[in-house]
Amino acid sequence: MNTNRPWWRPDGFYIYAVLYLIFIYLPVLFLPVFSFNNSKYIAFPLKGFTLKWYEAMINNPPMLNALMNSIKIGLIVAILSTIFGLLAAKAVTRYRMPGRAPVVGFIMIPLVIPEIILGISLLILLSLADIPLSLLTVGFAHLLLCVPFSMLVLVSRMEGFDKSMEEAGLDLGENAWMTFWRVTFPIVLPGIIASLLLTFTISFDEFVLAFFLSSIEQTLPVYIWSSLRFPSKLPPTLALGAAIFMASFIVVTFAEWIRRRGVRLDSTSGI
Amino acid sequence: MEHDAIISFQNVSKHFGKVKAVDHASFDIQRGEFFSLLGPSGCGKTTLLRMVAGFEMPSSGEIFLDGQPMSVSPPNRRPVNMVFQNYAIFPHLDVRGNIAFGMRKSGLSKGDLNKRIDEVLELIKLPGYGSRGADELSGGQRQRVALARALIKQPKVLLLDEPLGALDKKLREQMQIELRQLQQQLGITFLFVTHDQEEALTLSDRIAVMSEGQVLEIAAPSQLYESPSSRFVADFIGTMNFFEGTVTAITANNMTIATQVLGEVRTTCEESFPLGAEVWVAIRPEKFRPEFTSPARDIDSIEGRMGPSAYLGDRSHFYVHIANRDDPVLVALQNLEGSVHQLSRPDQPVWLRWSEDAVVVLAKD
Amino acid sequence: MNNAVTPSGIRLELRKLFLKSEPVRGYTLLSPTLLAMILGLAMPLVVLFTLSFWLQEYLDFIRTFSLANYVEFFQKPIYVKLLLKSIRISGMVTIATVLLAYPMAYFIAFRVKSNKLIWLILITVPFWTSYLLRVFAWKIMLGYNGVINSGLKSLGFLTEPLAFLLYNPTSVVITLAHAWAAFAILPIYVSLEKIDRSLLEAGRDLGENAWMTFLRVTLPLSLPGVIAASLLVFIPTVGDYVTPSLVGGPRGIMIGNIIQSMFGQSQNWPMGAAISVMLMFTVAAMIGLFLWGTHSYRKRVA
Amino acid sequence: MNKDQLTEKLATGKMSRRQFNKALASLGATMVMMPMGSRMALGASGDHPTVFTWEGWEIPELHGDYIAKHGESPNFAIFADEEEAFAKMRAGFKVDITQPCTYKIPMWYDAGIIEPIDTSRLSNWSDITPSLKTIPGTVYGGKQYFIPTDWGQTSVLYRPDLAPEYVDNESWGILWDPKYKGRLSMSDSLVDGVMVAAIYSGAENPFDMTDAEMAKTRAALKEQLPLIRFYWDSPTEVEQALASGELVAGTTWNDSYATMKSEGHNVAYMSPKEGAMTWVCGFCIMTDHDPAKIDKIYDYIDAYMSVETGVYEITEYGYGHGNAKAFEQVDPEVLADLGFTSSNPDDMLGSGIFQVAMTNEAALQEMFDEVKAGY
Repeated sequence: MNTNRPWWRPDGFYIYAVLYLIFIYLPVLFLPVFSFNNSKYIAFPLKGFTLKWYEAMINNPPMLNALMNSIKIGLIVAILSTIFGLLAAKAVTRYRMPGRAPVVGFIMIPLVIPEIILGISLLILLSLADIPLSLLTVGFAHLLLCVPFSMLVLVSRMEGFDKSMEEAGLDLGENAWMTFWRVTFPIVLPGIIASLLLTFTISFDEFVLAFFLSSIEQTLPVYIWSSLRFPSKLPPTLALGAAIFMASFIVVTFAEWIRRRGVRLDSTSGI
Repeated sequence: MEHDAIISFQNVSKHFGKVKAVDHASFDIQRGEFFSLLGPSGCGKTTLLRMVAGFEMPSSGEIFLDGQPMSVSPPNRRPVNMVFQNYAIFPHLDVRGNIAFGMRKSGLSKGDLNKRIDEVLELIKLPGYGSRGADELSGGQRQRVALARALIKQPKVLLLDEPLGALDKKLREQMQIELRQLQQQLGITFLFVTHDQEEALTLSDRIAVMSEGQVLEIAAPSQLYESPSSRFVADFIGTMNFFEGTVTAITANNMTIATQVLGEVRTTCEESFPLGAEVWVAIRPEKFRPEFTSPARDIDSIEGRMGPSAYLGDRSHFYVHIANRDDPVLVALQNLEGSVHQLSRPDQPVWLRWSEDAVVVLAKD
Repeated sequence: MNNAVTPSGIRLELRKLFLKSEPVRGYTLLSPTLLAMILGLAMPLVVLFTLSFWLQEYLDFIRTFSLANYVEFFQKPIYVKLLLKSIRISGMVTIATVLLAYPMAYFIAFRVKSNKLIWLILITVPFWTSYLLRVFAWKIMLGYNGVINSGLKSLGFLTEPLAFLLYNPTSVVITLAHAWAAFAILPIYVSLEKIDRSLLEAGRDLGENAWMTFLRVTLPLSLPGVIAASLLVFIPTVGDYVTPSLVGGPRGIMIGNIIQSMFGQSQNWPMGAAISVMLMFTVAAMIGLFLWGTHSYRKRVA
Repeated sequence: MNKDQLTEKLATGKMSRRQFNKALASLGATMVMMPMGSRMALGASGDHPTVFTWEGWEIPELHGDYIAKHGESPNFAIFADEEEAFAKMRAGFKVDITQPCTYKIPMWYDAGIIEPIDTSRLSNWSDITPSLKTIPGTVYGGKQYFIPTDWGQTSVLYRPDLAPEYVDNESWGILWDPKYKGRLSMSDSLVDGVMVAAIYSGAENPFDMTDAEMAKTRAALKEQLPLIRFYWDSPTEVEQALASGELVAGTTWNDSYATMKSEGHNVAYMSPKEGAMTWVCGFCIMTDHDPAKIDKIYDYIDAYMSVETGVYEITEYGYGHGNAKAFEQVDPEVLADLGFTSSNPDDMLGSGIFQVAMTNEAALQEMFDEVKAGY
């Protein structure tokens, strides 16, 4: 396929990709723009440059605390739900199991059940079990929500990845765990990365469950949602959003720079 | 269990739900043998192989590998290695990485391991291919890498699951020779699964013919071909002409069978059939000698008419119509002197002759 | 002789069982996931179903079995109408999102050679800013004095801002299609990525043009990803209520808003539960239909 | 191994699985420990009560006396609206203090989740504006179940430059003016939304309507629906839209006026001839509070009732405060800028319609949902 096409003569796909990136970035790029705007209100025309929203953001410990909470929960949930999803995906794609379809259906239920019901019922469950609300309970709820996402992504990767690869790993003397680590893991790595990205994004952005299952520690969406009551709190939040956005961008660029300096890390693994 | 058996199947069965994939298999494979499992697809040969590898567990019975029962051994603890049908080359590793995969716990130093890999690459005739990626290899090369990856482990038994099925004919024949040489050179027991009878005959020391989960016969290729023990085996290995008959006389060394088509057929008697038994008389196509003049004696011969023929290069196939028989009899002839044209005139009368020891008698059930 | 009762014998038997039985191995792998799900889901489901057969009287539940909520669901036109509206909107969102995402996923899978990870992250980064902020961002884009209106105005195409850009079902579709973009691209990418390149080349060798190769090889092989993507977008958006209430305008409510208000302002949890049950069944039925349809498509192509 | 080495080794692929596993394990351990660490950093410890309140009402400036006495703030859990808060508590969430508004008190009382408050334990009780102490639905059997601390108005915020004819004719009617089709907004709630329609349609007591009045309210809502740009969920939305000119008028709380004015926007806050609505919020003590924390519970409420808190709330948030003395401390000019027409809170409170509990909220909500769905 035409891999050697010079960048100044892009083909349709390349043009499409750029347009698509514009579509997903354009609205988000207004966050930084308005985070420097000297007005509480997000509206044109711009009123002049200011850094005061960033100052307000830095001097807003509850918001930063909420941000940290969300990052923590997001990372833990992403890793755990990807592990759970991977185990489950392997089980249902690799073994002949009676009751496979109902089990899969059961795991998918969090996708169909309205979040407010999941939130309220989990809260009832927790108060029956006398478990106090904390970030852990939020994390558990997010885990329930994320596992189906993770599993769906990974099942679609595992299906059609040849089972004999894993058998070859076993056959060559590795136990199940090492076979997983040395064969399955690298081959499903694109799926794992996609799952990590997705589940982190879900958890990081989830509001309803986090509201019902958090106590005195908030996550960022809960903080932002409740702080909309005060318009003056929006611009610092905007500054935070812009900062997250720019920071992720810098991290990604930096990571890419590191990678380019290093040797060809994984030329054949598909990622 | 015989003394030198490397693998011993004892009453091994495997069920998938109601399907009996393998039904009470009991036999031994000797150390150093090239042993083939042959049968049509779905006969259970791959399941049997996978049970040796440990990917499937017998529903009942036990497999002994070098005297050890295998029912508690996972695949990674068995002294066997497998060449998979589709080779299962790890896509994320290069050739060297694939070959080195199983050597993690070998205790070899890095240098020694590299030397071993180079040796094996030499063995499979791919020196200098170590840094190729899996997607940069041809089918034959993948097959060699899969072989090397298994052989470097120095298994007690090498399992091969139709490894040549995906190759074209020429490459397949070349690989057959190489495989045979490799096996003799290394002295490792090969357990080879195939549905290609010619391949099995070419390669094997012994062949187990399987059908519908059952092992029908285990024998050396020549015995399997020359004196099969059942109609299925006779039919599956090569081609065979079958005629119905009844045993009419038995002497110490000879048996006479009356057939409607061939008349009285005499044969050397190896297996004992009772007088009056209904049997199949089977004669291989190449055992017929066509003649175009009426023979002196009418015993051990039959008159027919030439039907269609097929030129196959090294040999030709002729279909001969015989009275009292709907299907023509198949006759194969080496194209020794290019005398094909003379034979292939349609409707020409022809007499087919055979010798006594060409006749195989099979029980009719 | 029977050593099955000694501890080591029992271990041996268990081990035999483990190796022998695929269901045992499968469920062992599934057990952590299943355990978490049973812990966290069985209860909500029981609560949900039980509630849906109760009735609410001011602050108390009438705990006798009753089908009244379900009868009301079908008797009052509002519920079915909103359910259908929600399905229509999230169906449109799903189609738009998946159609837009496919070429992008294809691009990353087949055209990007060395830095795919970067592309994947590049696609998810916009979604690490808060959802609410992104909704505000869309309001900036589509709003009265927003980017599009201001742009068109300054170019002289408009004298009065276009009001129809925001606060209607279309803006809900646009906002949701944007919000769920990553959820469509990633699964499709994952399934495209595993397609053996030689198959595509084989397709070309057989004399098919690029488009036919796509239709007959690539698309069927990537179908699991497309299915996953469709489900990942469709299911969560059916029940969404935040987006419609923020950008949908006065008529923008969907079934999720009703459920929300049943558990909040209306203080009628049993009715809310009954609506949720109906929503779940409808969605499950649609998924079943969808999977059945794609399955038979796959069979036909294969 | 430090972080740079880690990245370097990962990038060059030189890291062994064992090292990687070790790094992963330590990362995991760190993350599991992190929530505990940050909680300690917050300084909220187990012996403080938990206050369930609105975002923005938990800041230290609003309970200075408590911090002075106990060295740190109590614990806060945040809600965005009282319905969600109520649902959360009904499902089992236990807190010590809540901060709802008056119209929710009867329901919470009926639900048995709030308990009587011993006003003699509150040193600032005598300074509370008298008319706030007797709001219907907050006193049962002579016992105070609610301490009023915050109040404000719900009225129409509008752009006089875009709707000049309403400057001298302030009326809820602007929200039904077809001239401004698509440029109007109302709160997406019963008390600040549907009640407006009830007032506009002439209900005698909007909070306790007859069936005929309900029907008229419904008709008013239906009439208004095509004129509405959106129903707002948060003041931020409506203020944004008023600032950009997208909206001409919308219902808001009076602090929106103060904020927008201070930003230099041309807005005016109505005193509608039909009467503005007055809301009052304050504190309840929950029945399942931790008995061991009762002293601190009273300390917190008392601190919030103080003059200092009042002044801060009036000047910074633009809301009224329950402590009458607080108004005396604020410059009348500042008060006027904030939209307070008088320095005597009783004057303002008397002119408005007090928001009290609505009878049959469920039916009202159902009606509102149906109207929004097009029925």
